[in-house]
Amino acid sequence: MISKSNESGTSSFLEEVIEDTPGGERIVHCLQCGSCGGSCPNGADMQYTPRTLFAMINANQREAVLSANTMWMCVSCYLCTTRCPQNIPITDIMYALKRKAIAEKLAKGTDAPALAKTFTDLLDKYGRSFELGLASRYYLLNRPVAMLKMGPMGLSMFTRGRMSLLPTKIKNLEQLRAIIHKARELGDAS
Amino acid sequence: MAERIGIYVCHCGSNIAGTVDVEEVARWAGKNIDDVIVAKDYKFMCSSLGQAMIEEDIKKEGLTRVVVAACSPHLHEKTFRRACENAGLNPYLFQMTNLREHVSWVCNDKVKGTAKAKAMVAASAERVKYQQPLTPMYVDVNPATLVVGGGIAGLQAALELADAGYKVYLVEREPSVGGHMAQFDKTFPTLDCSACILTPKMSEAGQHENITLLTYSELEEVSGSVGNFKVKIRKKARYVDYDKCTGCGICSEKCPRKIVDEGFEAGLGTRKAIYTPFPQAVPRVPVIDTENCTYFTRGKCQVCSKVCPTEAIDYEQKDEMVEIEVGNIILATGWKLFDCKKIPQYGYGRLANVFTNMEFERLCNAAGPTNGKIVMRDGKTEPKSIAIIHCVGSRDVNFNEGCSAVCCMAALKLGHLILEKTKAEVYSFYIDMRTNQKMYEEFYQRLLHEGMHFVRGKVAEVTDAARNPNEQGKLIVQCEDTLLGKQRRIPVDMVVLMGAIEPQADAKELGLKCGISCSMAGWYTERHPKLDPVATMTDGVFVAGTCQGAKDIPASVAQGAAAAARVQGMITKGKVMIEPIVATINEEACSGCRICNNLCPYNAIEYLEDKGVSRVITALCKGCGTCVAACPAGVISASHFNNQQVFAEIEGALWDAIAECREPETV
Amino acid sequence: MKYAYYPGCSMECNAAAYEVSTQAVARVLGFELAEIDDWNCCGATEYFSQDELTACAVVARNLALVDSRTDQLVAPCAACYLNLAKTDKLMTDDPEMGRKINQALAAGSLHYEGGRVKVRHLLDVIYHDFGEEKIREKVVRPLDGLRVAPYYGCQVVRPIKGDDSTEYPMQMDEMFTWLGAEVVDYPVKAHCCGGHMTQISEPQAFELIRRLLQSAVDYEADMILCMCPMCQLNLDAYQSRVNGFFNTNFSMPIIYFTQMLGIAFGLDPKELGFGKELVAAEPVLKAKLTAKTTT
Amino acid sequence: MSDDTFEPKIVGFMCNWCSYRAADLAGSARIKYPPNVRIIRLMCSGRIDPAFVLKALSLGADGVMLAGCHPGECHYVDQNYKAMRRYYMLKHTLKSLGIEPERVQLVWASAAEGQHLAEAIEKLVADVKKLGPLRWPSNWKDNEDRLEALESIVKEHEEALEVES
Ligand SMILES: Cc1cc2nc3c(=O)[nH]c(=O)nc-3n(C[C@H](O)[C@H](O)[C@H](O)COP(=O)(O)OP(=O)(O)OC[C@H]3O[C@@H](n4cnc5c(N)ncnc54)[C@H](O)[C@@H]3O)c2cc1C
Ligand SMILES: Cc1cc2nc3c(=O)[nH]c(=O)nc-3n(C[C@H](O)[C@H](O)[C@H](O)COP(=O)(O)OP(=O)(O)OC[C@H]3O[C@@H](n4cnc5c(N)ncnc54)[C@H](O)[C@@H]3O)c2cc1C
Ligand code: SF4
Ligand code: SF4
Ligand code: SF4
Ligand code: SF4
Ligand code: SF4
Ligand code: SF4
Ligand code: SF4
Ligand code: SF4
Repeated sequence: MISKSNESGTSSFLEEVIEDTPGGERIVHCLQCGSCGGSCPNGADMQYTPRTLFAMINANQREAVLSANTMWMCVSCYLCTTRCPQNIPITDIMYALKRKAIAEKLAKGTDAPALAKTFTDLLDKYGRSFELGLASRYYLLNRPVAMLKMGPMGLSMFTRGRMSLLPTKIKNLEQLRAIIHKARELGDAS
Repeated sequence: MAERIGIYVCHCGSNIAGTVDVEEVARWAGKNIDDVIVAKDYKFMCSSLGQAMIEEDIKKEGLTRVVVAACSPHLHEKTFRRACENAGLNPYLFQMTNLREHVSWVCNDKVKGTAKAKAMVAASAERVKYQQPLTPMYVDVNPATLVVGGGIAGLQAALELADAGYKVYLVEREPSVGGHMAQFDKTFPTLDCSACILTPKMSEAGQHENITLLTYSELEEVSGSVGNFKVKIRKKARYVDYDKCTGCGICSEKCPRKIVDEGFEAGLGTRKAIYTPFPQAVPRVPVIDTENCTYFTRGKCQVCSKVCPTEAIDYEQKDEMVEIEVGNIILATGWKLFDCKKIPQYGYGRLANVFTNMEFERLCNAAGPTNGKIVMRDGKTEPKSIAIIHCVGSRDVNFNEGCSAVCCMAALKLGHLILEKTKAEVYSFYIDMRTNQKMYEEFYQRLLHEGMHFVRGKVAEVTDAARNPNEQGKLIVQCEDTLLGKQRRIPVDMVVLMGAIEPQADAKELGLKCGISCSMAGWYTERHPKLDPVATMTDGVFVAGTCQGAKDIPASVAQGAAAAARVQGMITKGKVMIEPIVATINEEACSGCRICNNLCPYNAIEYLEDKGVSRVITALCKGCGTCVAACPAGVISASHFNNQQVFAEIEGALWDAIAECREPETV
Repeated sequence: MKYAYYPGCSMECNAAAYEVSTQAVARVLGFELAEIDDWNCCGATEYFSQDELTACAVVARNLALVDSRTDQLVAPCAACYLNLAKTDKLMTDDPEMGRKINQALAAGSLHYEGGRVKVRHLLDVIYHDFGEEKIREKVVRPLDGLRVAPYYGCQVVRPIKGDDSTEYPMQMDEMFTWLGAEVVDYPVKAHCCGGHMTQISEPQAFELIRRLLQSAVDYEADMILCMCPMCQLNLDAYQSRVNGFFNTNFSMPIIYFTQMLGIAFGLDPKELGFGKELVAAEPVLKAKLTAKTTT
Repeated sequence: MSDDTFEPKIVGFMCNWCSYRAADLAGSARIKYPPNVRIIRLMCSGRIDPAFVLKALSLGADGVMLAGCHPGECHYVDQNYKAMRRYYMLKHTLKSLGIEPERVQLVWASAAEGQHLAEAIEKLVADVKKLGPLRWPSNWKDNEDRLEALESIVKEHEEALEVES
């Protein structure tokens, strides 16, 4: 159903998405069957279902796509992907759209990018994730009210020894950082 | 004496001329290839004017060899051979170059395309010089025909031929003919009663003086070729004497062993261990299912033999091999249903009230297990709502990429039957509504009018996991209604899966026995998808009905009739030409090493003990050429593909490489 | 038998019960899990939503650190398993990507050849490498009478297809019938637990959690067995919040499958990390598994 | 000749029933592939004499494609197995002659596999492009004798091979 159309005349968004997703070229085979949106555990809360998003990508509606909540509602359950009758890597396309939305600062009305950022910052710092640190820093920075609600649960976790106060660090942090640094550099170059 | 070659390069409108400079190719060939007397290009070589041009040149210019550079020899080799023959030139002195399928259609670059075309024309021209006049063999066509598969397509083909006065053997592997159509209650779009229109054909086939019915039988082996096939058929033991049995049915009635009928009744009904699949079966002679018969499994019972009034039961019966000779074969082996368990999220086999389309056909059938009452799996509750799911296993690259062509209509038919027989709400979940034959769209309109609900969206899952009280105890169909762009959950009592129409599991194997191939999807490949839909690449083998691709009953019947017409054409003509392409051994030079002897797949090579040499039995040889390539003494020669011809062809194909090598590097 | 082992961050603390029970079960079955020296976090899903190349490089560091004498890497966490397996697959299937990742690794003097290590989830290892006979052999306390609901989640069964169904996986189901338990065949066993939604948008996450708990209750399960720290956390730690949000009263213990394997093998609940779950399993175990010990 | 202008000349031997029809299908489906392969039709891949391959190479071909029906689907029962064995033997011969065996490739393509055949052609052309021109021998006339000698080597191998079965 999707054919390459390019209303604005600039480089097509469809081509970009294909470029950014392994196996993304399958997207042009979408039947608009809705199996993806029907399968999605959060489908009911998506502004646009995945298939609608694909039609919008095809229509080159770049900004509308990247500011949609769809990919932030995606929990990576892969149900849509394994059920898609056209083998379209839907979940991976969601990841590609997330990256694009973050890079272009179009992610709206979601804390997900902030969470992701907090998480990766911690990882870069310690080499391990740190749940208490993650929870507190993320909530303090982004959702102070929710932090209060988290309280009792955090406490029960803590009393059962399931939350540590101190982060674990890996030994060779230098090495990890060098790798991360190089990867970012390579990523920026391309 | 040098040969006089004529070369004809075809434009095929713009098909070839678009990517190959045909005029240049003709000009070049005329100038550069030795012995070329005429080299022309022409718009459409296969047109009558094109053929006339060749014929005229043969006569006027005294051509002794002809090359036509046009399309695939599989399309028009015969056409041009005939033209040569008309002008008095032996047809085997003609060679065809495939510029269309192998050059212009696969290449974008006119310069490179033209270069490739030149090399291929050169190859043909070099080869044609060494071709030898051959005399095709003509063989008589045996007027008897084998039809494999007794569904509606096979029945139609068999009856057409039999009515025209020719002998037909109809082989069916089930105990009765009828195929899938026998399982339906009504047929779309007119809603005729399936049995009413099918049964007369079945009994006619059963009684026709020209038809030998071989039911409960399978094709074992096919040998020979067009005009004269020899076919071995295995008649599976029925354990009932075909001639003695009167079809009274007492044996089945009295048989104490009852089992679930997974075949005809699609698992919804039962049958006995000795049974005919359904009351109108043709023939009426029952078979014993030895896997379930108590006598065969435990050595006790024999009730059937005691009650049979004609002593027709024969527990000692063995499979029987029948050998028949026929001139042509029609394959009409139909389709099989997709295994709906392969899509677990639809719950078939796990959730009791999920049915397949074929199960549902039996539920609707007045002669079916519920006498046509639509009830849930418990056998009594009438459903209040039913969901019909389209495209189950079709249009899905994980299963069958193609569309099954009939299930949209079948879904509408089932919807109509439900609305007619019950008070249930009916939902159809479709991706696209495909109703594109005569009166089909009208039927869709009728269902819209009758109040069937349509939801556009491929169902994601069928579940019994209720999320709220009104879903409790129901099957919930979850999908995206793509016209609303919203996820929906619709609770229903029953779900019908429109499973895909798939090729038979043994289609490939059977095709191989008859020398024909299948498409990637598994359907038999026709000679030409538009212009020769029932013939195949193997002369004398035809296909009809759904074994060639998913289709409805009208199209299956039309193909059955078309295949019969093609066979009648062969029979009326009386003779067919056999390509004179065979191997011969130069006995003088044969060392008698016997390497070739075991190599031939047709045992066409015999060893003459007295002379100590080998010899090809021409009648058996099919000309594959394997022995030719294997003979260490190089004394076997394949007519029309001998070493000299192939070497010349290689040389021609590489004319430019040879030219480059000849020139010293320094130039 | 010896496997390279990638525990993942959660196992250190939040999922300590999974860690101790995994090690205990390994001892009984007789295999060794040799932890990768100085492994780092797999990046969860978060890294992949930001920068694919860096995410892969971070994961690939772990692959590169796998002892060159082993080619089997076991991960008990579903998310870690997926990230490791996905990275390995990407590096195998897409040489260009593999080259770039190795360029990054080279900055830390490391190298990894796509496909060198076979990344496996713990369930796959126990199910395939030991199998019915060996597991039955070790059972001393059959789980008769206990109704367990195996929960597989998404990341192990779907993205990288193994030999189990992506819709109705059966391997844990089978394993628990070997142990004598009554396995509940409930329809949502491979549906989503909410993943990181709990931290992004609670209403959605709570609804996903509720669906799983409700289905297990509808099918009268005594407990849900899981194979991923994230799933356990969502279903267990958030259960009381879900109850508050929907006004429900779920009280469903969420236990790692290794913990129950340990019980069937006759180990002491204490050795298996019982007691760390927020919804206590003890009452259920007491009620259902009355000292029926066979040897 | 520099690498990017080098257009290898390749001869393709295809059986009448499957691979030649696959090539026809690639055409009817308008699948594009490099125009380097010049196709010669034989009745069966079993007809492919290793001498054909050597002849083609000795005349200046840079590569050769052999194509037939899939094993188990030969129109002539199982002659393609013989083609396969000859192919493996031929590869040894080529190696001993110092010719890269990748220049000669065997593919199975059913009549329905136009796409598959086109891909195989693409691969062969790319592989041969990487290897560069063969130019064996640049002065072809003087080598007629050598060719004959080669043919006899092949025959010997072959004899040993055919006897086995
Ligand atoms: C649910 C459903 C409802 C449908 N309803 C309609 C309808 O209302 N109207 C309509 O026009 N079409 C309908 N169709 C389509 C219809 O079923 C087909 O068009 C029709 O059955 C094709 O007939 P056939 O003879 O080609 O094949 P089949 O009916 O499949 O017959 C093939 C026969 O060959 C036999 N056979 C197979 N292999 C061998 C072998 N190796 N040796 C010997 N015998 C063999 C089989 O046993 C069978 O008897 C429906 C299809 C479905 C799935
Ligand atoms: C835009 C378009 C594109 C199409 N493309 C394709 C395609 O790509 N592939 C495909 O398979 N199908 C295609 N079709 C369908 C295809 O055109 C028909 O299937 C096909 O033409 C039918 O052939 P016919 O012989 O039945 O009828 P026609 O082609 O209509 O031939 C009927 C002939 O009968 C003659 N005739 C009519 N009345 C009389 C009379 N009273 N006395 C004597 N002679 C008479 C007419 O002059 C005519 O020559 C296309 C159709 C359309 C509209
Ligand atoms: S499931 Fe696949 S084909 Fe269907 S609408 Fe979604 S992306 Fe398109
Ligand atoms: S992978 Fe994401 S988009 Fe796809 S079904 Fe799961 S949550 Fe929805
Ligand atoms: S001969 Fe073949 S190529 Fe020429 S016009 Fe006819 S169909 Fe076209
Ligand atoms: S009882 Fe005898 S005659 Fe009657 S149907 Fe059975 S076998 Fe035939
Ligand atoms: S022997 Fe008995 S069980 Fe078997 S078919 Fe006859 S009556 Fe039925
Ligand atoms: S006919 Fe309709 S239901 Fe059947 S496969 Fe085609 S579109 Fe789907
Ligand atoms: S292989 Fe050749 S030489 Fe040997 S027996 Fe056969 S024909 Fe004679
Ligand atoms: S050409 Fe083929 S069929 Fe004929 S004799 Fe030789 S091996 Fe047998």
